[in-house]
Amino acid sequence: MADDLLRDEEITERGVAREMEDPSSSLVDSAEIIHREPEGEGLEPEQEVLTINMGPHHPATHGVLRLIVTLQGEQVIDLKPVMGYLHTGIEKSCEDKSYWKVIPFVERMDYLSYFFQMEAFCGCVERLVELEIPPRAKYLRVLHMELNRIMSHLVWLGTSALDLGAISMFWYCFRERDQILDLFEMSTGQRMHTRFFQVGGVFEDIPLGFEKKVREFCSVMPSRIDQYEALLDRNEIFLHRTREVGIVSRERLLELGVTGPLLRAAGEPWDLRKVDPCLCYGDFDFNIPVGTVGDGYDRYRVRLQEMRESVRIIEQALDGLPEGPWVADDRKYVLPPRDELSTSMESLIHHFKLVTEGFRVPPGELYYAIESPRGELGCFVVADGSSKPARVHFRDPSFVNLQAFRDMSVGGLIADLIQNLAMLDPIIGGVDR
Amino acid sequence: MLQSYLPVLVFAGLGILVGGTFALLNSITGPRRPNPIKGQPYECGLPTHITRSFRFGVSFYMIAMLFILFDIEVVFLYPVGVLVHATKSVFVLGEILVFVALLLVALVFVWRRGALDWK
Amino acid sequence: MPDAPGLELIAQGVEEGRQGTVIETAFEHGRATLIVHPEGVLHALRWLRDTPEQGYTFLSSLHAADYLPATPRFAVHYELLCRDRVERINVKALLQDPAAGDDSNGASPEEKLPELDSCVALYPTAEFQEREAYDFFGIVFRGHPDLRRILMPEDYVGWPQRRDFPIGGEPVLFTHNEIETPRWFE
Amino acid sequence: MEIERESLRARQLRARDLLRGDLEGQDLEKYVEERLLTTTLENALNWGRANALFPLTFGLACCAIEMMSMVTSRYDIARFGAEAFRASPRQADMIILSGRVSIKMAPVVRRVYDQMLEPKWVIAMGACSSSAGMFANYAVVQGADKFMPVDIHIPGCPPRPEALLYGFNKLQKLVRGKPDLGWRQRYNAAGTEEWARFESGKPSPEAIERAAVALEMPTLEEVQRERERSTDA
Repeated sequence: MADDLLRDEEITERGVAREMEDPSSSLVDSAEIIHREPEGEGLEPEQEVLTINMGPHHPATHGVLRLIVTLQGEQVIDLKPVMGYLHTGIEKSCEDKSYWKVIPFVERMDYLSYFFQMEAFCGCVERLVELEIPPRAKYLRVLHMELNRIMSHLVWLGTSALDLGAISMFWYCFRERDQILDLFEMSTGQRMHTRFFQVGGVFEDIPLGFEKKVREFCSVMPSRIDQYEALLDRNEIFLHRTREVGIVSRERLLELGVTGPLLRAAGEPWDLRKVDPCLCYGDFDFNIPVGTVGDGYDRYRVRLQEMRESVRIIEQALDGLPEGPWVADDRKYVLPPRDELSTSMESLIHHFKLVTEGFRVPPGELYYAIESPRGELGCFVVADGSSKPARVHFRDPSFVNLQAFRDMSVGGLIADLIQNLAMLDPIIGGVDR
Repeated sequence: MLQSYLPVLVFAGLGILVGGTFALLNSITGPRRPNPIKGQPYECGLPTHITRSFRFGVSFYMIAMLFILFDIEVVFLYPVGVLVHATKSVFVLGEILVFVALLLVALVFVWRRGALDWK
Repeated sequence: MPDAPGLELIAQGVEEGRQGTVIETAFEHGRATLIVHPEGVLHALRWLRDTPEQGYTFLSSLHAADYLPATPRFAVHYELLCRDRVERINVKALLQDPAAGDDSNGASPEEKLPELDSCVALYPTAEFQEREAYDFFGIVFRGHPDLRRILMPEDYVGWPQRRDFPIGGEPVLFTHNEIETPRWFE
Repeated sequence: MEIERESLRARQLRARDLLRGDLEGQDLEKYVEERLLTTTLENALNWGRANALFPLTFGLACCAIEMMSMVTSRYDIARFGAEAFRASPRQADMIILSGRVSIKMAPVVRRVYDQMLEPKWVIAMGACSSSAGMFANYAVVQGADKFMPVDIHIPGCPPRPEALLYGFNKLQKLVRGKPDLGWRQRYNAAGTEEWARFESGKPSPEAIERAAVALEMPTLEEVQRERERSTDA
């Protein structure tokens, strides 16, 4: 399919001359072209039904999600999400990479919560090989995951407030996001997709000044959240747009498998960090914000409060950060330290085997779920004894939560449809994998 | 008499001049390279079947009428602002308040009848 | 997690309802797996959901996997979760590949696909996930409200995530394979 | 404005067609129109275009988040006059392909590009849109320049906002008509060989000896000879 796409060239004054041909004669969109016979004739004028595409290229769909919306005036009668416009076949690519190299692939699925994807995959593989990671690595993982949760909620708050018209929120939220990315850059070396977790612990210990910087951030962040709330909480337009809109009952949400802030906003206190604590979430005391009505405003309030809780968790993680190794020292799965290579022979052999072929995982399969900013993120790995996973599947929360979008929006107005999609916070990279 | 209209005419002339030059310049110097896709309506990047003869629902018409009604009312308030300052008499203010009160009654009637909320 | 004896009890409970559903139970890495015959999947799921003391009312994930060298080639996994006791159980339905004979990968139109009952009636969350399993592995779910491809283009031929489907893509352009790579002359 | 080798070639071809009278209709009118514009007006126009490029919001994947942070106050593309992200292709001058283009999305990207008005430019941001990056598989188009002309390729996954700004500055130079030469033009290279070709296009023997010795690499002829041997063996 890829090689028969026409290579198009164009004469422009850009200095490079290319001849012009009919650009997309062979590139008809294979997605089903909606054949709409003008069905307006049969109905009276006010039942004028129109089916349009809120298509892949749309400012308010938070990525390349396509919604086929059937409208009657402003009322949404029917809604059909069409996905796959960002499908990158990550799960297939992971199958021919060794466990060591799968981590960068796995991070790029839900590109706003990359630390959670890494933790889901590494946790699953660590349980397959029964490798216990040292306590310092656990604390460092939780520290970075909570920072990532705040960053993910900030990007959500910025873009959804932008959708509802509060454009200045975008600049404030991204100001804090940049601070968090500086912290990531300091400890891991990269702003996004850091590949900081590895099977057996963490890639590198945090530098000296990192703890001080994180404490500064934690002392500043609650006041910044107060600023957001001061901007939005009593903003009449924001309240009218989000109050009593897109309400779905708790039972229906549970039936649809929705998890995360959407479920908690509907009054169901279900958070995997509290209920089934992995890593060292058990050592921290934080509470789970739970809404009552389950409308757009509750979802906004729940996520704001979650940011505050994450700041508390980070402070407790920093206080209780244990000393000691930041990666397991089981040489079958973890690279030996560099200085040992020149002295001991078997660490050289381990190093060589790990680097060339990667570690082998005994046959088995496991499903391991953690709480990502959007809900339950599960990683299912099938190992067939070789050094490459036989199957990697991610249960992405956005993919499952999108099924509730239809119940939220049918019957409402278009403006409510935009608001529901903003408050649902789908990440299309995670939906399409 | 013509004196007082001169600024308005100059202002309108400049406006047309600037607007015209930009539009003209654009059409002259802009490279024109029509292709079959460019003419079709844009619907989020997918081929579309919207026919030209699209009939809007009646509720749009209602909202449009109400908007025009109250928008013209605001237009009337502008010259009054200048007049009140110039004549410094309370009578002009009273007159405009009556005008606004009348339209307020109309607004309350429309609101109570439920024409404002969308159905 | 239901421990090993607990899993055996569950297996017997399912067996009483319908003979021959449970083929085998596996308990490894602290994960209870109930390997079930594809015809008995709905029965097992309904039993696990409706019996009061089980209470597996939440289907967190439904995904398929292709174990090519193994004879029952496909497997559909149902990750069930009991939210009161926070226990997870995995129901695994093994599926033979009817088209094991001919080697065409989904090319022939009347291609025989592995079939299974759809559990959307029991767990509405399975709708998208079953469509994804169909889209990637060609597993047909009988009774699914609208079984179409969800992530691949509608008219895509072949089932991409099967083990025998080539991974595709282009080789990286180096000096030694320069000539073979299409359009290297740019 | 030094003349590019390729564009010189294209202009020679068109001039020959014009002389033979083969050039008519739309091409003729365009040819004449280009000749009419004096270069000073051209420079003024390009200067205006370069400093007011409106990008089209085309966030595909992770690079879109870095593209969004380019608009914020810390990296601030407003300094270069491009913070007005237009949603509709009719009002946009430039499209930033930020993310991986899947085969289902390629016709949509191509259609949106066609519906943009001239003059238009394309930045392929990140490794995924430049060359499908690490996703060499069935689902991703191996590089956006397979189905649309791309002007600037920005490496990185995701590239830092500063890298995007640097790419944007390169695009502005290109729009002004004085593009920085890519590495192929600078070193006169055609494929991926490691030595520079000279004006004549054929690498001089000493250059090849020097490069081969330096890199302990088989020369192009040896590679071809050994390939013939392997094909007929």
